[in-house]
Amino acid sequence: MTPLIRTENLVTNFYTYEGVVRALNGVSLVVDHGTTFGLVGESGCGKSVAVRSMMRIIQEPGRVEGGRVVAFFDPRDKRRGIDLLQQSEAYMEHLRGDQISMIFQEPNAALNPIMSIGDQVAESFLFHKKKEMAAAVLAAMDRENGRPPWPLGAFQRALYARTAVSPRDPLVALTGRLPLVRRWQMRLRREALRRSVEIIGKLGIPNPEAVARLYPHNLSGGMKQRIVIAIALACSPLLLIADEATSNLDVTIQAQILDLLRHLKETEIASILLITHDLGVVAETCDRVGVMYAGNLCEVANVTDLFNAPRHPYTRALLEAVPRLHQDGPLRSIEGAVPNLVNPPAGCRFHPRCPEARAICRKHFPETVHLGGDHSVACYLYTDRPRGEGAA
Amino acid sequence: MDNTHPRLRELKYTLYRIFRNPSAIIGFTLLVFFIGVAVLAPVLAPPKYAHNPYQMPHKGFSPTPKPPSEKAIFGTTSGQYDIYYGVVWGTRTAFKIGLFVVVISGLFGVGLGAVSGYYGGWLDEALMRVTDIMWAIPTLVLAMAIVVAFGRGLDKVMIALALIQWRWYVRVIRSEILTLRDQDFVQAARVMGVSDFKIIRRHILPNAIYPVLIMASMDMGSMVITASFMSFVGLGSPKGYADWGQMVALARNYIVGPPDDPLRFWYTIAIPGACIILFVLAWNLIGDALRDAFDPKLRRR
Amino acid sequence: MSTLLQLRGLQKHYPVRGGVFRHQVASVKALDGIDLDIHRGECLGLVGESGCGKTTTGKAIIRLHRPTGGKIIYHRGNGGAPVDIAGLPASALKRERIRGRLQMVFQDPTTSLNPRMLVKNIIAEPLREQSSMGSRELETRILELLSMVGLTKDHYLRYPHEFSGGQRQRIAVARAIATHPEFLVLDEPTSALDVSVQAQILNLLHTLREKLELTYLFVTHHLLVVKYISNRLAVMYLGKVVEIASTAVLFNRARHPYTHALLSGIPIPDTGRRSRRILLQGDVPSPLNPPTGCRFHTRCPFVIDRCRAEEPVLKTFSDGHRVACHRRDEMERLVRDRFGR
Amino acid sequence: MLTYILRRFFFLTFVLFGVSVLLFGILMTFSPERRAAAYVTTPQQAKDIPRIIQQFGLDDPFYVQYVRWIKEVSRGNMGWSLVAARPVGEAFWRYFPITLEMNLYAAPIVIFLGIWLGSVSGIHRDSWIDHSTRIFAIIGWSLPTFLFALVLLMVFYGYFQMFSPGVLSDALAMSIIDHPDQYTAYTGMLTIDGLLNGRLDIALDALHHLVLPILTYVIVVVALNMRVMRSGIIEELSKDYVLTARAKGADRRTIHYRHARRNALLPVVTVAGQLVAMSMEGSIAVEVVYNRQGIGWWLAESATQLDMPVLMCICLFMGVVFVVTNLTIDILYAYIDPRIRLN
Repeated sequence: MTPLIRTENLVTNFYTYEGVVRALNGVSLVVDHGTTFGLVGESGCGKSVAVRSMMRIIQEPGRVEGGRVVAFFDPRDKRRGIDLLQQSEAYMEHLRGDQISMIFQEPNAALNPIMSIGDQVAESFLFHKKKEMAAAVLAAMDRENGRPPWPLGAFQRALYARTAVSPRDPLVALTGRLPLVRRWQMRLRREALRRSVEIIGKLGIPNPEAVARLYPHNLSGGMKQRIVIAIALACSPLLLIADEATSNLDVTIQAQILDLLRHLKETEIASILLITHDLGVVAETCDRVGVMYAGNLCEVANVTDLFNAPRHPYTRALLEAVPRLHQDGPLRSIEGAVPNLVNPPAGCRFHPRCPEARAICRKHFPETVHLGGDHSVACYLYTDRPRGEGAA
Repeated sequence: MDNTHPRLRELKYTLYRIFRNPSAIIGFTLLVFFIGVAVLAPVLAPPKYAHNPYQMPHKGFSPTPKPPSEKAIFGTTSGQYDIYYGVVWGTRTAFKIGLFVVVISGLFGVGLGAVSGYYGGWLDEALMRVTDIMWAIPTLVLAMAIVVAFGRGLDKVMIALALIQWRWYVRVIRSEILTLRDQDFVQAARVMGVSDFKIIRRHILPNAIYPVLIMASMDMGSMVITASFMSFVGLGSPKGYADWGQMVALARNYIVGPPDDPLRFWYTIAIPGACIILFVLAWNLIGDALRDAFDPKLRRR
Repeated sequence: MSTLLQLRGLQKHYPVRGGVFRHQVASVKALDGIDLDIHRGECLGLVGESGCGKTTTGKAIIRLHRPTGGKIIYHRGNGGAPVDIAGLPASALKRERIRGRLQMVFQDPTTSLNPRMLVKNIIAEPLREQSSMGSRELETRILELLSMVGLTKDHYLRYPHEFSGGQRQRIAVARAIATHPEFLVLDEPTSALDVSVQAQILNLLHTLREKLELTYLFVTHHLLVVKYISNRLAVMYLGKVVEIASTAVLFNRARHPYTHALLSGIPIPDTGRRSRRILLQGDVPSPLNPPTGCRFHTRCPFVIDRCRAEEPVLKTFSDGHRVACHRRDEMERLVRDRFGR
Repeated sequence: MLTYILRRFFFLTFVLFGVSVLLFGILMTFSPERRAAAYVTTPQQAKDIPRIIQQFGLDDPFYVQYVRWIKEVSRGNMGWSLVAARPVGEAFWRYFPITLEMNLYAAPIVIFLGIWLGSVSGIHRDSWIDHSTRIFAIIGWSLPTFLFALVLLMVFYGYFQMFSPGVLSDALAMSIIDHPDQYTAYTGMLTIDGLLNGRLDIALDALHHLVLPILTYVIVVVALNMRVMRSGIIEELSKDYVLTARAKGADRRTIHYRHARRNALLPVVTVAGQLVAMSMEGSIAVEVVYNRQGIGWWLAESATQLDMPVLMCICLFMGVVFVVTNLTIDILYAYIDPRIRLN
């Protein structure tokens, strides 16, 4: 398996009035090429923060303060990793939506209410596919009339020609901003819209031309979620991050969306990083699973291993706390509540609720140990060493 | 967790949030200063006319203002009224105006808005149409019309402003209540058979009152501005009454001095003017700090 | 088993106003004729997707709103004559002491507890309204309630925001059982909570039901939760009940295609059981303008002409299983042939 | 959409009716004798007050008088203005252009400056630029217009001898009054009329006299606009769709201007009504202090001389302005916001 993206000891803090929220406490995970990685945990455990840190879209007052996010996005050399945290913001803008994209939890809020659906999807193309689209427009112009008949047309054609070479050309950027003059891009926009209609149609939305002209409030929740997926998929990314993408949807709609994601995974995108609190969704869609608790990744394993032989006490407790289809006997509950991350417990953050806590658990955070079969766990049941000591 | 009473702990927390903001500190300092002046007015400036302390004493009738001296530390204004005396007692006038207008219009507006927002229906509809009508005319213009109809005087100005300003409170409290009315805890109270009156008093008002407090704080300032402008154009307090607006009006003809010394009479306008601005600023800073402190989005998670 | 509540043709239509003078132009048919019996001592699960009217049903029973039609017949536990509470005014509900007997636990404890009241006062409120207790007596009762839901005296003088989500829901439960109710509407009581806490609350509700001989109407969209806690299930779709059966029967031999779709849509937290889903096309139609005939026909994979024309009624099988579907008798075979489940 | 506009229209006519009843109610608190005095234009008539009361039916029931009054008003007869010494309607058209001129210049400044400052401070939240604009806003908010105008007058006119009060300098004003054949008042607005008459000096002088009033007015009024814009931007930037845009690869510029600002403009549009009210109040203070004979000055003068017909006229006028503004805002809002447009 070749890794697609890897985080190493990712640390993210939020500087709020109440104090520093230590949302991520050194998270290391690997998403491989061609797999679906599930990140599970309860609300506030830092799973959203983790992926947002990976995409570097943490909002104020949060800051990524440590670690590395290594992406292996180079199609020629899959071993060559780039640390995203070291890249410029412009580089990230270029990457987001093109190679990594994201779907959000709340489809009602994820779309701009005063922009038409078509325009919102088209933005993805305008950000990343200007070059290709300008070339297409240029070709179409040449087909229509051999030579541009009037000076404005020639100007327009020249601009398209420059865009087709380099979309960041200063003249293109300038004329693209001036009022009135920027209308030369009309054909580019039309091309982007045409492509968005295409992608909307591809996601199984009936009558995509009409839908592209609508606004978010005209659509139902399930439809909106499809549009959000269309935006994320527009440029065929390598990695799709789905942040609780189905949690707020009804069962039958959730089934539709999960089915769609599974289908896309087979046809369009390399890997999916799926964030959810629903163990059922994980069991059905993921290949590998990471379990998070209070800003730490406690266990990573293949999905069958995790469900059949969970190692970390938290994973075990979690699996016993959810009702099963063939549930007999009462549910086991985890006593206590998720800790406040402004003032997290020292040592292993799960120790106050852990039935197997030992003295050392209260002092130091355990090192992550690799058990056989790609199964890793951070718990003193399997190691004696705290993190930071003896690590290679 | 400490063992103080939870209400005390809440209060402490609220105060902490308010005073985290430097503007609150400046605002409250100014306010404390003004309150001090108002309370101590008889000590700071012993009244000459015991039966009517608000009447500014004046020595002579010369129209030309006199600069600060030992006799009048802030100088005298046109008509030889003592600026120091006027400023000190004017503080009381300002509080009188602000408190009267805000308390009357606040109580009236909140009561009306609460009932109409909670019950809805035709009552709400009718009330909203009446406030729509009230909204159509700017405060100052309507106040002028009312004062002209009722006659001049500071008391009339105060009544006129109170008659107009309630519309703000109705609007603020109503929009709060419309969101609170369908909250689960109000519904829960209804399931328990709590009467409407108790629901409004116990569940709705305590949760809706902060925007009203912010509004009231800002209003304390703006009402004093409006009233002083009315005095300035001659609709408010009579001549010689200790009122900042009135004193600015007395200074009006002296803002430009003789050609060789154009700013000679600066004190006539600067001192009462500064009082008005600082008074209003104090309330606005407090209002601003309250707005930040009570912002539900920034409060606890 | 005696009946506690009988819903007969329960309706709730919300007017939609429009036009220049805001006259009523249409109505949202949130509930359109619900027939349901709730037996004493059971936990009846009410499931369906958002907007199907399950919460509206729950709120109608405890009279949070006044239904626009139909009956809610309440058989009181103390042997009183059955009353129709659908049309009773609020004052009569209080006078007849019905308010305290039918209570509710809301979905999200952060919004269902007044943030400016102490826990003491939150729990005391129903007691003060429904009984006349002295302050000493009140305090003992509140402490008793707190210990019943697993909280202690330490929590007595606190504000809701000082608690975790699970503890808040415990407070809400304590408030609901304060007046010795015999019936509780539980409106998605665990869906705002974390998975690890969900089990605490479910177990608490389970023990309370046995201890206090309560009857529950458990409204939820989460089928595995409802399977864990309910004896019987009613499935709602677009303002109608489409199927009622005991939990075991419903999960094994559902007869309505919508129930089948719901059941197949649940993500199961076990590996190796990736069965084929019944994927429904499109969305739930608007309750403003429900489809003619069977309301499910626009999304049903087994639709026949009769479904479009004629509305099916709830028919009872011998084991008490009730289904509203024209093809109920062949449904098992249809599902097996088409989806291999 | 049409229903929406029609519905607004219906309510606005209702509001206008209500305003007129309210105003007439205020007028009716005067005794018939005092109202009769409003009809007096010559000393002879002053003796015939009872006859005037009789003639104009000033002791008739409320509704009779109201209907009569409305009839007169709709015919354009608003009564007699003591301050202007001419009929109110005629005087109105004399004063109105002065006020309108000032507002025409100030409004775009207020709107664009407010939106610009508000977005800059919202985007760069908690930076020095945000703090300074906030301080500026709260001070602007606390400045009484008339006081600020006086101080500006003292500093600029008194000390620097730069901008004199009034609408024109004396010499120019004389030249206009003396030669009515050389100058035609097309609009009544001096800067525009000056240009139309080819008198650049008049236009420039008038503009010169507008500097201080507009400055005063802008500083005081812009705060509201700014504050609404700022909080709008901050709110919009915290919404999820901004995150979606970032995840698409949008740059800051696109997020701020194409997404957040366009959404944040919606609440700004809704306070436009309040802005209009503020600008009317602002006009009064500015015109009184700078001695510009516009509506505001006329109103203040009439109020001190208890000239009720003028107050009625101006109140009614402001009611109309407010109502028309609101209708425009509603339509504009519906146009900008697809959620309303398409329902």
